[in-house]
Amino acid sequence: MPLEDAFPPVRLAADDLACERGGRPIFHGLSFSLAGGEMLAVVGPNGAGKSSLLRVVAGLLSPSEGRVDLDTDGERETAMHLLAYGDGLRNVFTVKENLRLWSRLYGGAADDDAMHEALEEVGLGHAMHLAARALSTGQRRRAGLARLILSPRPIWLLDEPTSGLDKDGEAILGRMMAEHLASGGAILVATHLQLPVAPTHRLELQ
Amino acid sequence: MSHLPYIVAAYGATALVIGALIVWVSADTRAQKRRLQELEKAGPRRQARGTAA
Amino acid sequence: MGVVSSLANPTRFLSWSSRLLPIVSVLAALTLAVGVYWSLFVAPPDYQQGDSVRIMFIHVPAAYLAMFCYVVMAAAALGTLVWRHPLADVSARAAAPIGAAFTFLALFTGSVWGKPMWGAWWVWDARLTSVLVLFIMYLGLIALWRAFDDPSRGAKVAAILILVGFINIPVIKFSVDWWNTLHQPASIVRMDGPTIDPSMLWPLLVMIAGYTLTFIALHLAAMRAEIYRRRARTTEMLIAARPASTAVRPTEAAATGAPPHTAH
Amino acid sequence: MSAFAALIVQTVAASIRAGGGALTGLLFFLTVVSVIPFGVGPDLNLLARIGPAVLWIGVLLSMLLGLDRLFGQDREDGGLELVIVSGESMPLFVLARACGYWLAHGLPIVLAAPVLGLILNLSPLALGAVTLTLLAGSPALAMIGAVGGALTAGLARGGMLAAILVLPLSVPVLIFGVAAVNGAIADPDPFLAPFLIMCAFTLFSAVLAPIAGAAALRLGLD
Repeated sequence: MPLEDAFPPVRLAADDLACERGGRPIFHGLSFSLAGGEMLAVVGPNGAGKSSLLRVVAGLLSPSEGRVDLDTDGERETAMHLLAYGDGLRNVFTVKENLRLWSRLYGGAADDDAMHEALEEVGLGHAMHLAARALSTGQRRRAGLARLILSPRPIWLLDEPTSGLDKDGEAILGRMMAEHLASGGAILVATHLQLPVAPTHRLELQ
Repeated sequence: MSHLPYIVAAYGATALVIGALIVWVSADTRAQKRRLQELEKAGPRRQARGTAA
Repeated sequence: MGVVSSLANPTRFLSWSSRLLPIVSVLAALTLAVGVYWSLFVAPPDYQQGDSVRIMFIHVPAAYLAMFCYVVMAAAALGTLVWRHPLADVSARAAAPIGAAFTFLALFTGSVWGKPMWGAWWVWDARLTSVLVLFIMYLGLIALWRAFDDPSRGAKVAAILILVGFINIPVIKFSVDWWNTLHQPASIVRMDGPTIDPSMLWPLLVMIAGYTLTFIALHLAAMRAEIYRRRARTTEMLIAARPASTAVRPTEAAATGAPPHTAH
Repeated sequence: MSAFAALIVQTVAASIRAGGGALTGLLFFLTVVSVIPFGVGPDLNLLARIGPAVLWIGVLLSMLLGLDRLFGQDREDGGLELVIVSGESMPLFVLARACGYWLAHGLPIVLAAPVLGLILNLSPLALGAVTLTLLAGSPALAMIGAVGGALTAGLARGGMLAAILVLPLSVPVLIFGVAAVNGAIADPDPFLAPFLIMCAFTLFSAVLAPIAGAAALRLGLD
């Protein structure tokens, strides 16, 4: 695993966030702050609003109250990665074609060697030329992890990253998360399962 | 009064459509109000600060 | 913006609109009564069209309302997108069916009025054709609103379609007018003729006032219905769903979850 | 290759590959145009007169077919969210999708139009005029279609709804497109004026569509 150069200092903070969907309040009065090298785990039962929180932080959902602050050296817009249920793999394309498009969009390496290496690291080296349709759910999640490797970004937003991964996949995820934290990246993860890496902070949603 | 049938048709249709609008709006208001009362009876736990629009 | 935002509260809107609605309705009914009597029995017949010109008194106000209503919806669309006014989508959604109904009336009365003159129920006159396109746009909007189950999501997307449509209306009008001159059959009699002499202008203005008051009354009533519909929907969701999540004090370290909130 | 170009290539590739719909659009165009004479009758003079309009309306309808897949796929597989998080400008994303849609769903049909014009007994001059106006006008249909696709992304049967929303907005392009062709054929009528106005619409929609489409996609997610 090439030693990634460390990320510039980064800080992600939320101030008195509240979120409402279709008139139904999801969560409110929620604040946190997260610096480089730290991981915040958002835990809680289903429907507690964990995913909504991640989508608000990712800018996909506008909060009804409060705001999300992100100060980083680079541009605000290209600071985050989102790994969620929708893995963005188009079945009609091969794994390589899918990854190449995401690398172009996320400003990562798009040459064959880099892609092969990233896929090797998540145990999908053999699947590079397979059509995405042929992949199992677990393999699709691993392809998502490869996307994160190919375009290094300081902040990872992970929504139930362990779901669909087998033991081996979880180990890969754990290694990647530890590596990301070590190089100064921050992680906001929503999960109700055990995480391969212990979080620095925990935030519980009822 | 020349062209009487045309005038009657035009004014009649206008009265019909505006009348239909009035009936539809008032019926709709009553129906939603009734539904709101039924729901409120069933679930008193509505939030104190009034619901969002 | 103080006044507008203070009116923004749905509860306050319901209270002042319940007082205003009867007044506007009575005013509208009176104005229409006067206007219709004036149009049918007092105004002089046209030397060319005879009494069929009286249809103009209900055709022109309907066509004007069709356009006026779309302008109201465009303002509401800005309210939804720019000022995030809570009642903006309620107003736009309530106005659309009324606008569609008056656009239909404009088309119907226009073709009935045209029959004696042109001998055909429908003639591709420039104005009638533009109103027809406007009618399709109204129906498209209503279909788009109904396609969303959650009203708050449909609101913003519909607002965009309203504004895109609004920008295109002059373009469509210009194209249809130009298209109409291209295929100009010689015998078309212009709809509104030369300048209207006062004996016809006054009843027309009264009718336009009556139609506008009718629109305001219908629009207020439809907005009230929409607010009740949304309240019923929100109450239904609240009963079905669990109470709102609150962020409790985290178990360890520095994340400052807000202190436990009761559902305020 | 920039992200913009990559998105265009992706859109074209997705439309051309199996189940992509580009071929279906072309076959629909062939079918619609060849059905018309069965209704209107084999009178060659009549066909020659209404030929340009038939081809133009055929193109307009055929380009509406693939609209629900334009952004619907992105909504379903989470691709749209990834594009937003990537920081790529959304209007550029919509513009790329619209260009890809035109290349896959518009261009093949426009190139097939003159061939079909033969069975409608169009003169070579008319064939040339139709092709030229379609080349200049069909991008506008793709742009307006992209707005329709963005407005109805994620909706059940969004494609049909998109067609209803798009048709009124494409009336001007249709009017000036067919008028330009008739202008080229019949001498008294002008050709350049309507043609240039249609090109103006294409440019106008190429600016309006990405902005409106991006807003529709982002707010539709909210």
